[in-house]
Amino acid sequence: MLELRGIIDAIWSFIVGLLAGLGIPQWAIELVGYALIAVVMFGVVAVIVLFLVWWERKVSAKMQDRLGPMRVGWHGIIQTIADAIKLLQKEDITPKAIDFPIHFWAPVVTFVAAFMVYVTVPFGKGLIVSDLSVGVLYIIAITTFTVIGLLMAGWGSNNKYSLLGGFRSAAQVVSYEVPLSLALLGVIMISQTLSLGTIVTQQDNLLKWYVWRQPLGFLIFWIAATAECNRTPFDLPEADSELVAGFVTEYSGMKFAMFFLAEFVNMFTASVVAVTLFFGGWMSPFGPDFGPSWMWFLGKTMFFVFVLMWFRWTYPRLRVDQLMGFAWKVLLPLAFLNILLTGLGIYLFDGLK
Amino acid sequence: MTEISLTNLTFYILSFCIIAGGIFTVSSRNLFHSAVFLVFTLFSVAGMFVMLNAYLLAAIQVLIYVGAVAMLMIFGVMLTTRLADVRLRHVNEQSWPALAICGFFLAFLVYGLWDTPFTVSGVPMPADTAHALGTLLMTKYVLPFEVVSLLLLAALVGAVVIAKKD
Amino acid sequence: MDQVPIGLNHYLMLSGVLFTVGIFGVLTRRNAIAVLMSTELMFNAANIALVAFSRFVTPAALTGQIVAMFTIIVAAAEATVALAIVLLIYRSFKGINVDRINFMKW
Amino acid sequence: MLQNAWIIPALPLAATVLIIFGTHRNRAVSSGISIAAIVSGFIYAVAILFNVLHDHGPHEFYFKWLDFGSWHLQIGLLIDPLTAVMLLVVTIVSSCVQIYSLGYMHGDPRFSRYFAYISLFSFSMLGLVLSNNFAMIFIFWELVGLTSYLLIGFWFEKKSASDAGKKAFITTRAGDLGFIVGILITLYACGTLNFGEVFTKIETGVFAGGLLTAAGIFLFCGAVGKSAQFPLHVWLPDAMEGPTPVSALIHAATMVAAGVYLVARILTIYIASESAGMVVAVIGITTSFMAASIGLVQNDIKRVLAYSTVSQLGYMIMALGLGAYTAGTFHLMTHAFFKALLFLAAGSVIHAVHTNDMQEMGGLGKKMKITALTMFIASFSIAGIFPLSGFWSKDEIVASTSGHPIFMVLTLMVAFMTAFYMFRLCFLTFTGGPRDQHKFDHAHESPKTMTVPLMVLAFLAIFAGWVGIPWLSHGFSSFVYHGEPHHAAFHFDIAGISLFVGLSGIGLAYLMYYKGTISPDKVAARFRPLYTLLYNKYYFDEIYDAIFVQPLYAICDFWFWFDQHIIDGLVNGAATLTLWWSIAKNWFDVYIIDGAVNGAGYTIRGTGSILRFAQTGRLQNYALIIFAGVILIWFLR
Repeated sequence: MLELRGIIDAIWSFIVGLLAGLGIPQWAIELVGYALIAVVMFGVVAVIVLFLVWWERKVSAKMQDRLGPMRVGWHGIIQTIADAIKLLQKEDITPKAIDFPIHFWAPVVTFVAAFMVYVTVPFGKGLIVSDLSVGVLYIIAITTFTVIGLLMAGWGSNNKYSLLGGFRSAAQVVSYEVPLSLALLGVIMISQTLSLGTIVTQQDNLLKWYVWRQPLGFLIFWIAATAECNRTPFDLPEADSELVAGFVTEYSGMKFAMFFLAEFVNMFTASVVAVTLFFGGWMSPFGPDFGPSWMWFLGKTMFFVFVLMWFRWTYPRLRVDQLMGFAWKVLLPLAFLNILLTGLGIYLFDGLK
Repeated sequence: MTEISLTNLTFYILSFCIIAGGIFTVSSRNLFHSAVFLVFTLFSVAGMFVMLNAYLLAAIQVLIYVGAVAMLMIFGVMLTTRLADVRLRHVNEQSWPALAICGFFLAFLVYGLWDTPFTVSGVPMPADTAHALGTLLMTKYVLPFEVVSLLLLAALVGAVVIAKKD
Repeated sequence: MDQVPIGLNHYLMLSGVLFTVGIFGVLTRRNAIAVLMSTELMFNAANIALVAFSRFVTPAALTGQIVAMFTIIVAAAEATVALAIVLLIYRSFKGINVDRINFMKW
Repeated sequence: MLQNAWIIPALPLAATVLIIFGTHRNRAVSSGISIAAIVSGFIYAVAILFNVLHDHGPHEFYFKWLDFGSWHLQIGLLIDPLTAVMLLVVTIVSSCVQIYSLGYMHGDPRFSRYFAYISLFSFSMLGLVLSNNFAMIFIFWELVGLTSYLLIGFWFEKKSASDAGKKAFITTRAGDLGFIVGILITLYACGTLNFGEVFTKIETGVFAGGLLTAAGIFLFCGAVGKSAQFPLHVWLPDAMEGPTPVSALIHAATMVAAGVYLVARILTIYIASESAGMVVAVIGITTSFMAASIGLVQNDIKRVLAYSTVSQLGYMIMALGLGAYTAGTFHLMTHAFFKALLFLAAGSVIHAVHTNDMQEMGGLGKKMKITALTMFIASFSIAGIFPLSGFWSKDEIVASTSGHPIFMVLTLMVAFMTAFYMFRLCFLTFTGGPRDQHKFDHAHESPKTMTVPLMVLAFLAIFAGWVGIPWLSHGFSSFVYHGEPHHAAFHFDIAGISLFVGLSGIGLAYLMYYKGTISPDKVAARFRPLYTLLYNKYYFDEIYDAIFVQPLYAICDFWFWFDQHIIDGLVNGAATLTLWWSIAKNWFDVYIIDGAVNGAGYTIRGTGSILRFAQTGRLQNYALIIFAGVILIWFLR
């Protein structure tokens, strides 16, 4: 039906043909191709994120029994675009005492790293830029760049609140990355692959979703991912009631917008990973070819984004020591337990796959 | 052979990034800048690994070096340095002799490596090295693997013991 | 640009340059953390060489990649302990300049 | 059914563990658990009684516990009529006392702990009763002693209570030393500790003669300590420092009966060895007479009862010593009920007036009708008035002395004194006018949890003895017996005499303390030396202090002096010698040896002070030199 792969292939061959017809050398064509893909990916994710920002505001409004943005467009649907334009127009205030290069590059690193994940995300049947053989590891690795960005922001602002925010963020993300990676290991052990595309195709109906075999793993992953995104109840790096606004205190205008968008991209990423590894990705629950795959993907992902928003308006924020204690004393042993159980399960029911 | 292959281009760009990043890391006055350049260099090295078909290693490089080691470095910098630290000298008094000796070493190295014909195997690299690496780690190299895991545990405990306040 | 296909020698050269840069840092930087960073550069230089050998000399055996992997892990362990020591030094000496820590003499 | 009798002691043990480790913060749950455990035990004990009524024969269930080469220790159950009766007595009294304690201990800060201890005691006592060998009985024997110690010293903030606990513990330990010696003799002679096997050895004549007599006397030492017989009786009156329900349970009805139980259990030994049996009987009657005479003049209500207990235990021991197995155990059972009742009633009185001194009570019968009524029932029972329980059991004991005129006379005198002091107690407490108006005004009847157990026990104090009515075809004597069941005929003469003696004791008490016809003070004045002797309990505590405690102090002082002067002198002398020798050697060391060593050292230091400038202590200097050296070697290769 509505599979996009065909359309994209058609456009791609048209462009390549056009460029080759113009006598442009092969390497330049490849370069342009990559650039085009990057731009398209960026566009897709950016649109999704703009939608998410609006949605978050609507969801929080619903949960607090108010209306949220209503004025710009139908139920305020283009409010975010208006906001983005406003932010772009605003003056970019750079405080005097900052470490300028660090301060300048921090949002860029965060922003770029957030988007780099999407190289290996299967959006739908065939809709994947590059199905890396180390896809899962790639995602885990790239997401750590976000922290570098936050640390740079914290340091570069030369502000003690920002610095504290940076510290907290680094400690938190590094700590939660350990149970997160270990939780994903369960799925990897069962699926015998690191490639996201293969993992998705293995879960070709509702019963084969890995969440049924990895309930504990999913739980650990989801908690850790919430922490990785710096979302409530783990939003200590930017806890506005404690640290003003954490590492974004000294940012304004476009740079602030980049941090803001990166946060939403990360949120989307967490949901994407959850969906891909545990809930069958773009596979429909009823078999491989039931409805457009990208619709399934988006639907599932949006549900998990909604869960994240739901968390935010449900749970209070943790204390720092509770946060670290929880990661090292609860999640980590549980993750080890999960690996042991998975190994045992594979050993006992070999050929479970 | 007048066409520029994309592989060659990438190699030179990455080499430039690595070496420039390394030099900045070593020479930057601001320690935090050093750390950021270190991250940059390490990331470029990961890119180099991709060029060498070592995808798993590239991912590990990013995960461990960027995600853990560099983070630790930045942490260390943040804990031990203040932004406004004005340092009179960031290098010690032996920098000139050291530069001379290093230059000599580099010249010697380049001289030695420039035209050495290594016996290069023509066998192409297997596409999916991750699987093979995993198998090797669990079979042929299982002892070093276990030793390394023990080492990590020891380092973990050791670091906690050393750094904790009495 | 001369169109020589990129081979083993290129990678080894790159490795050598990076190693030299690293060792220069180790020999000259006064800050202990900077010294540690320089050692990381040296580790990376070695890794590039190892992986390059693995790629070009024994592509099927993967030995170089295995060793590089171990190097990375050991480097991580080393960084952990070394930074712990640096923190300890910072607490005891109120600074982490390497040339101030010269009590092991006479 | 029978082989699962271990459940009875296991229930209170489980209750103890649960209370200590789980529910000790919740008073209601703790006491509930404890009471539920003992009441379930009671129900089970009733079931066992019916089983045993059906089939008397000793039922034994055991398994090996420890192997010591040729012989082994057992853990096992022995169930015969005696066991069944004891189980019933212990569980009934324990249940009543625990329910009573709900009221009596109400508001105590260590309420839960109290119930844990009581349950632990029930476990030990039941285990003791069920044991099938000497080793196991000894273990439970000591556990019983421990719980007794814990409960006497339950209010350990009071120095007198903690002292009494220690006194009880140490005094009974003296008896237990004899007990364990007796056990070892038995083990040496028989090579086994199982009761049945030991008795077989005695019957076949393997275990006989002086060894058997010695074993009997030493084993009896344990009973002397635990049952507070002369001369180790001194701890029991002091043990009244514990909570009154504890006194009723442990120091009147059950634990002190353990000694009697032990003698009954191993009665074969005393029947086989006449002389050992005679020792037992003499000790018993001596204790009985002595304690009864002390009881005449005491003013502390609980002490009167304590001496009464000692006296009645002496009765039982005497009866057993004379071979009257049925009489002794029968009295043990009835005594348990009415003595527990007496103590609980006394506890009720104390609860009401907050004093132990009878001289401060009086006239309480009007205010505490149930307590007074039950107390009078118990007193009539202990005085042996027809047709209450005490009449039947005491009658059998008197009958058992029929071959020994001296014993009979003393027994009747004790009966007279018992009747007298019991009614002295009752009249002083419940009749006449109040002697302390303030306390009288505050007195009130105790709550239901306390009076209901009183009524249950009063019922038993009246009717429990009826199972032993001699002309009953299947009475107590055809159930609990040693050897052949003996159907003692009812001796009208003996019954008449003892009834007359009891009534005359009551009459005297009535005249002295109710009517006031004879003034007690005048009697006391007339027999001043005797009164003083009795009032001071024959000076036993003082004599023990003079004989044992003071000489011990003297010996300790001597050895302390010896230590200080002789041993320390030797040690110090050796030290002084060593010191002088060391000084001499020191001189040699400093000037000769060190001279040589320092000479070498100075040389090396001189060299080092020149060479040390090469050592900058800077890591990077060293690294640079090493690196340069490596390149140099490579280059020159």
